[in-house]
Amino acid sequence: MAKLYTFGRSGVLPEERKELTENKKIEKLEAKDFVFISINQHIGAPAKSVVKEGDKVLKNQIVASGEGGVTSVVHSPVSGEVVQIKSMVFPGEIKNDVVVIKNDFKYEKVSGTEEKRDFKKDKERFINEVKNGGIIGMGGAGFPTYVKMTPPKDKIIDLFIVNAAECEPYLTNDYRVMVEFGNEFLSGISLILDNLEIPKAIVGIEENKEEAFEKLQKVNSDKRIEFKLLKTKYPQGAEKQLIYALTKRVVPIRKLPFEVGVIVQNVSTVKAIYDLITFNKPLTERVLTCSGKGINEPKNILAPVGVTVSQIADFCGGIKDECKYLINGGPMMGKPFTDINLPITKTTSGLLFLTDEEVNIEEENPCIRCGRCLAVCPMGLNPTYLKEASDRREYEKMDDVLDCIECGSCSFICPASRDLARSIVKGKQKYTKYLKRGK
Amino acid sequence: MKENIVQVIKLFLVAVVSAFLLSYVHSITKEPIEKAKNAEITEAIKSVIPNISDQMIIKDTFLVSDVESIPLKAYIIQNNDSTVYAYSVLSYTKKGYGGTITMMIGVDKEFKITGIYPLEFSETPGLGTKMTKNKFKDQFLSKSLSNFKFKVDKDGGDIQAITSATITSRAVGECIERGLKVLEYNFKIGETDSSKTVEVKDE
Amino acid sequence: MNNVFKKLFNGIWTNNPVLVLLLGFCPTLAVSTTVNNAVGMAFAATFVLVSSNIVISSIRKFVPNKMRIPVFIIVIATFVTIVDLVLYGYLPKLHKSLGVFIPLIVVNCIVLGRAEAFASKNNVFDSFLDGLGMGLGFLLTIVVLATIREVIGNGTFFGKNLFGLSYSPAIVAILPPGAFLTIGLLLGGMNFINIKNKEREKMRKKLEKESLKTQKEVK
Amino acid sequence: MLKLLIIAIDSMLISNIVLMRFLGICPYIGVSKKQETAAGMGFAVIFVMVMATLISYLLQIYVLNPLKLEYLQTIVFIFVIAALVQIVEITMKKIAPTLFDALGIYLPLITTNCTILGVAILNIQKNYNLIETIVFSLSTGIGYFIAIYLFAGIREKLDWADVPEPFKGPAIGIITAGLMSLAFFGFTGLVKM
Amino acid sequence: MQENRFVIKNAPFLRGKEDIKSIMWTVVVALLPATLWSIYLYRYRALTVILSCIIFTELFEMIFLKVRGVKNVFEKAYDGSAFITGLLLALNLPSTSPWWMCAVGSFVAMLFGKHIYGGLGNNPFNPALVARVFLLLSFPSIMTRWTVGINLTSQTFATPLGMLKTQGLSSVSNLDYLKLFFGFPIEGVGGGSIGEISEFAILIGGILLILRRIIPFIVPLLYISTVFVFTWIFNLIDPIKYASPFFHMVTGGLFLGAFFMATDMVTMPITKKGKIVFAFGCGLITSLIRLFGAYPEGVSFAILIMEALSPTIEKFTKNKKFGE
Ligand SMILES: Cc1cc2nc3c(=O)[nH]c(=O)nc-3n(C[C@H](O)[C@H](O)[C@H](O)COP(=O)(O)O)c2cc1C
Ligand SMILES: Cc1cc2nc3c(=O)[nH]c(=O)nc-3n(C[C@H](O)[C@H](O)[C@H](O)COP(=O)(O)O)c2cc1C
Ligand SMILES: Cc1cc2nc3c(=O)[nH]c(=O)nc-3n(C[C@H](O)[C@H](O)[C@H](O)COP(=O)(O)O)c2cc1C
Ligand SMILES: Cc1cc2nc3c(=O)[nH]c(=O)nc-3n(C[C@H](O)[C@H](O)[C@H](O)CO)c2cc1C
Ligand code: SF4
Ligand code: SF4
Ligand code: SF4
Ligand code: SF4
Ligand code: FES
Repeated sequence: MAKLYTFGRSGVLPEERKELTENKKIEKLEAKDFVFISINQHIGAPAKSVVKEGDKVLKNQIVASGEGGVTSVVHSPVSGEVVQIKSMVFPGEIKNDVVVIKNDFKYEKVSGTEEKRDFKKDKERFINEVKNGGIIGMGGAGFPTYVKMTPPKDKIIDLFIVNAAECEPYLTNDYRVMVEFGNEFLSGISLILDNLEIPKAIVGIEENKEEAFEKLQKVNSDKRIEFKLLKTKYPQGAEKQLIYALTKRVVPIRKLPFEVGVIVQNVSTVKAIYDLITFNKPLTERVLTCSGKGINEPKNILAPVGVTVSQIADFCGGIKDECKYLINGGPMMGKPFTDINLPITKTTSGLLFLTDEEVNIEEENPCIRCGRCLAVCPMGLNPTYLKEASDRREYEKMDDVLDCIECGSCSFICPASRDLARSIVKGKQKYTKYLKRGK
Repeated sequence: MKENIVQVIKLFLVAVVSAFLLSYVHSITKEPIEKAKNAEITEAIKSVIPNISDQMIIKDTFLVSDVESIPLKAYIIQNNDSTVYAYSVLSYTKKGYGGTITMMIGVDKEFKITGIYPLEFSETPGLGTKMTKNKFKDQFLSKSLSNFKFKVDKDGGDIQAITSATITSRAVGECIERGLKVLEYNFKIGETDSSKTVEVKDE
Repeated sequence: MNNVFKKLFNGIWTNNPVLVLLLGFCPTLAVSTTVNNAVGMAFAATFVLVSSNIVISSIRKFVPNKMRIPVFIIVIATFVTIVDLVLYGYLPKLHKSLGVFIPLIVVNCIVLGRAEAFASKNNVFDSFLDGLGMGLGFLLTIVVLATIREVIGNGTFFGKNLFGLSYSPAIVAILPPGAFLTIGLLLGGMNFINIKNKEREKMRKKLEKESLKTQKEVK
Repeated sequence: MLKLLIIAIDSMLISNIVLMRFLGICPYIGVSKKQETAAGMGFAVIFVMVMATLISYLLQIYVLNPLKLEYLQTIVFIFVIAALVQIVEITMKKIAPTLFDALGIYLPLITTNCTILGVAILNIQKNYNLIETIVFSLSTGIGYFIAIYLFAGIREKLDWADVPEPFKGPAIGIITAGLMSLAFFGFTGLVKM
Repeated sequence: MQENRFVIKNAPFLRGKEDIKSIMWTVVVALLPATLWSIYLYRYRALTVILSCIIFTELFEMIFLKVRGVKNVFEKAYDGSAFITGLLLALNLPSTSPWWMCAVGSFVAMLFGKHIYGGLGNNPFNPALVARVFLLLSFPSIMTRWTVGINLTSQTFATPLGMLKTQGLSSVSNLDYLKLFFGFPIEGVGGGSIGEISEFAILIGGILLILRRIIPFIVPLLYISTVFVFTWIFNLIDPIKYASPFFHMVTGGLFLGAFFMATDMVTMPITKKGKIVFAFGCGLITSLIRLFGAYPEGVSFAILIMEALSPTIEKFTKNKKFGE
């Protein structure tokens, strides 16, 4: 058996529950009458819409773009007419403007897009394409990819890591992409290595996706790409933990991966870059997993960004009566929401429809100081302490909240069912505000 | 400056008044205090030696214990015709459960115990402190070095140990034995050399 | 007369030096092993408190502000020494069991605290009352504490056996932990009563307001 | 030498000044909300206690006893302590300003802290010689430090505990002191005085 | 279409299976071997002590929960934590304890040990140990009345540690360590507290807890080995005066304390390094008390003293953050 890489003794082992969708082929979903394009799908400086009500738009036309260092553009997945620009509340209580486009079903494209093209190795142009193609991290965070690709001059990137851990339970979208689009995925890696002049890539895949691991290794011909099998453990896919697991390099506290010469990208991001560079196809659709016992037919879906949750639910055979929870993302880090008229975004890796049987969150009890949360925290924090400090706004004791990666391992393990991660995440917001106020 | 001087003078005045007051009180209480200082010892002696009358004289003296060469204080109780009525000794042991135990031991002219009185000790309340109870103390009455083995029953002696306070009982035995030995050594006629007496003070 | 009782009550209950002002814990805890000692200590402290309050308030105008504290200390220490000498001379047993806590009345925060906070600003009679009230408050607390400790820890009250021989007292009550735990409970009880009183007060005010309102409305 | 060790262990742990001898309870309760302040108070007490005990010892031996003025002990000692604290404050400010910054605020509190006077008097009662006096006062001070520092640690933790309303603050503090005292009984007899 | 059929709860939506109840009742199960063995040895005496401690503890638990205004008192009272406290208190008492002493102990455990601090998880000291030491200081003669197992006379004897302390090493030199370890009664030797008789039975329960990852193995291991090393050092220095380390292993409450009481997570430092310091400190103080102290046994005191140190230790043994 191959060596299994992992990041130390912390972390947790939730039930995987991937069997619901892991053998389901990716099915393509077409947009219906309306699509809803959120103009802020990334993190960083907000974008502004560049269209008005009544404007005609083509498929792949830019509808929103931002200025400043860290931002991104958004394209339309259909052609049609802008009927409204309205504000919507997304999971996590984030308010965003949404461009509502009436689909004319003609799919008129912006000229030159979605046509195969020859791309000569050119670092600057490559990064520019990535920027204009609206590529952002599809692993969850939505960090604009071109920014990752332009580290400070004095940092030399010598390793590209593909995050294929997919450690969240239920989710199988990355796995399906690797199985069904293996060649495209690998070419994507090669393209990135060529253009960014990186000598080596490692693809880290969790043990529970061994099939993808074997298959990719077989078809791969690029010597620069290495595959490593990771232990199935949450949060194996968290950036710093993944880097450590694969390379034993430790990203210093509050620093980014380029500090240790690494860029990390998610599988779907790599695939999106491949599509963009070889076919001039901006990011307007993504593969996501729709799963849980609360939906009739769990599926992996290739869906245009902007279709509504209710459309996806219908596509999957409808929501069952016993469905109680609706989650955007995986069950460990995903956000709960109630509004099925919300659209999916570039970062929606999963939509979960869960029942009471699957979710066992009990009432909060007092901490019995068992220390389990400390033991599992991949960042080495003291979650119970941070929760108390956060809840009480004792700012001078809260500094560590900034290091929390919000993985939820602490809440998962806590025998007293304490919502540690939630309090700490809130504490992070409070503390950030407090720091700003201080300055 | 002037203000300062006035202040200091005022403080001084208060101090003077206080000093006068105190020396006055001191002069009144001087005598009772001197008496009180000895009261404890006198009381202890009275409680270990029966029927002391006011005419009797209590002489105290330091005796060298032959065990550890720490001087013990002994008291000779004389009738008013200067004949010996009884002896008592302030003995100690360091082997108590809570450290040192000091006790007054009274004997008659035949060196038989007439009473014991624990003065200072830090035994456990409820266990070791049972040594102050008559039930325990009375077993020593009219015992002497020749007719009693001052060891607890467990160690083959004659002392009925207090239940669960063997250590205390053992220590009490040692303490009494030391006191008796010193007394006999110093005062038993024929065996003693009175030059051993270090210091004699009259009451 | 009413005023006098109010002043005394202030020291005994409302501003009880130990349980409310949190002063003078050390003698309270240390000498409350028996009710006898407790009463002795309380009287000694009350004597010092009352006499120093009287003296200090009568010389308060004479004493320059800067020299205030040293003068107070001399006055208090004088009375403490008097108590010390008198007890030694006439009640040697009590003197022995109170031990170092008699001279420590000098630094007992109750005495110095009252001299500074009250007697240096008020007339002789009020200062006398204040000293007496505080002294009684101290007496009450220490006697209650000592009663609990002596009864539980020794099965006696004022040295008299209460329960007969088959009772085995919980000795810990007269050991140091017992002192801390008991006064902790007393403190908690005092707080509890005060909290309840405050709540009741609030309720009453609310009700009064409401009834006023309704009266007005009726009119 | 052995006697010095015995004095040290006894006065630090077994007859701990706060938990067993009941001296200095008020500052123990009052200045123990944070561990840093408790440490500051602890150091200040150690410092003043050694100085004060030493000076009052010398006064007793060389002034009060020869003049037969023992009955002025209380009044003399308290004045010495008050003056000493003043002098320490002034000289420390000049000579060691950093130390003053750390301990300065605690010094005035100490004048009226009964540990200092108490230990000075106890020291005379125990008939210690000069070296024993130093060891006794130093280790008693350290005992004070240990007690207040550990106690402050527990109290900081109790800030977040769900203590019933009437017991919040000093009440739970003093009960905790009781339980610490209970625990410290384990040291009984480690050395015998 | 019903809009609000979805419930908002916070991520993570999956939670571990273990909860307070399952942890606590596992500890109870782990205590069963020692409990059953003691009931076999001391028959109805052990049974009455155990039952009265548990019943009174649960009773006071419910009363204080009610007084504190906690909702669903019944459910909270049976989360197992009070049950453990009651059981451990019983296991720490002599088999001859009268029922009213069990009641006093339970009261102290629940009031001063637990609820005055706000109940489960808030207490700085181990409730069962607080109660035991309280009783030891209060009723020293009852608390030192040890009988020999099986033989149900009321004749009392000193425990091996008591014999060592009061009669010296020679009195215990020919005891059979293996018998002591398995907890078989020895004529003329007091068995000790109900639960501490058989180190073997405790070890079985302890290993169960370690395997179930409820207690960190390092704490009992380090605790016991520290005692071993210290007593060994003194045994090497003066074998006439100090007993062999093996003697110290098989006597007294060392195993019970190390596996079940020092490991009370509520009162132990929460950090891993802190637990190591804690266990070492417990071992050190236990050895000191056993070798030099007035009490024959030092486990309860040692654990309580280290619990007083626990918050301070915690402060000085922070975890290293990843990347720091
Ligand atoms: C707890 C946690 C778990 C994560 N797990 C994964 C994962 O399994 N796969 C993944 O691609 N990204 C995961 N991420 C996101 C990565 O940290 C990182 O942002 C991402 O791999 C970067 O790739 P992207 O920019 O292409 O999204 C995780 C993040 C966190 C905080
Ligand atoms: C809390 C406690 C206090 C004790 N106090 C005393 C005491 O004051 N005197 C004493 O001799 N033994 C004391 N002991 C020691 C034991 O009672 C010891 O077993 C006893 O001295 C041995 O006597 P035994 O052989 O009659 O059982 C104490 C023990 C404990 C646990
Ligand atoms: C809660 C409770 C606490 C008690 N505490 C004591 C006690 O501390 N000491 C005691 O001797 N009896 C105590 N008793 C009384 C005993 O039940 C018993 O009546 C008494 O000890 C008589 O003992 P005997 O049977 O040895 O004569 C207590 C009773 C109860 C219900
Ligand atoms: C491993 C473990 C050990 C425990 N040990 C004790 C103990 O020694 N004493 C006790 O009163 N409770 C013990 N408990 C129960 C519980 O933690 C205790 O009641 C809390 O201290 C009350 O807040 C233990 C629980 C666990 C899980
Ligand atoms: S979002 Fe979840 S599943 Fe996706 S990569 Fe991160 S941890 Fe893994
Ligand atoms: S504290 Fe943050 S990083 Fe640590 S386990 Fe909890 S959520 Fe994850
Ligand atoms: S896991 Fe829960 S109970 Fe355990 S220490 Fe953390 S918060 Fe407390
Ligand atoms: S002066 Fe000292 S003893 Fe008095 S209240 Fe202040 S801290 Fe307490
Ligand atoms: S410190 Fe307040 S009386 Fe001692």
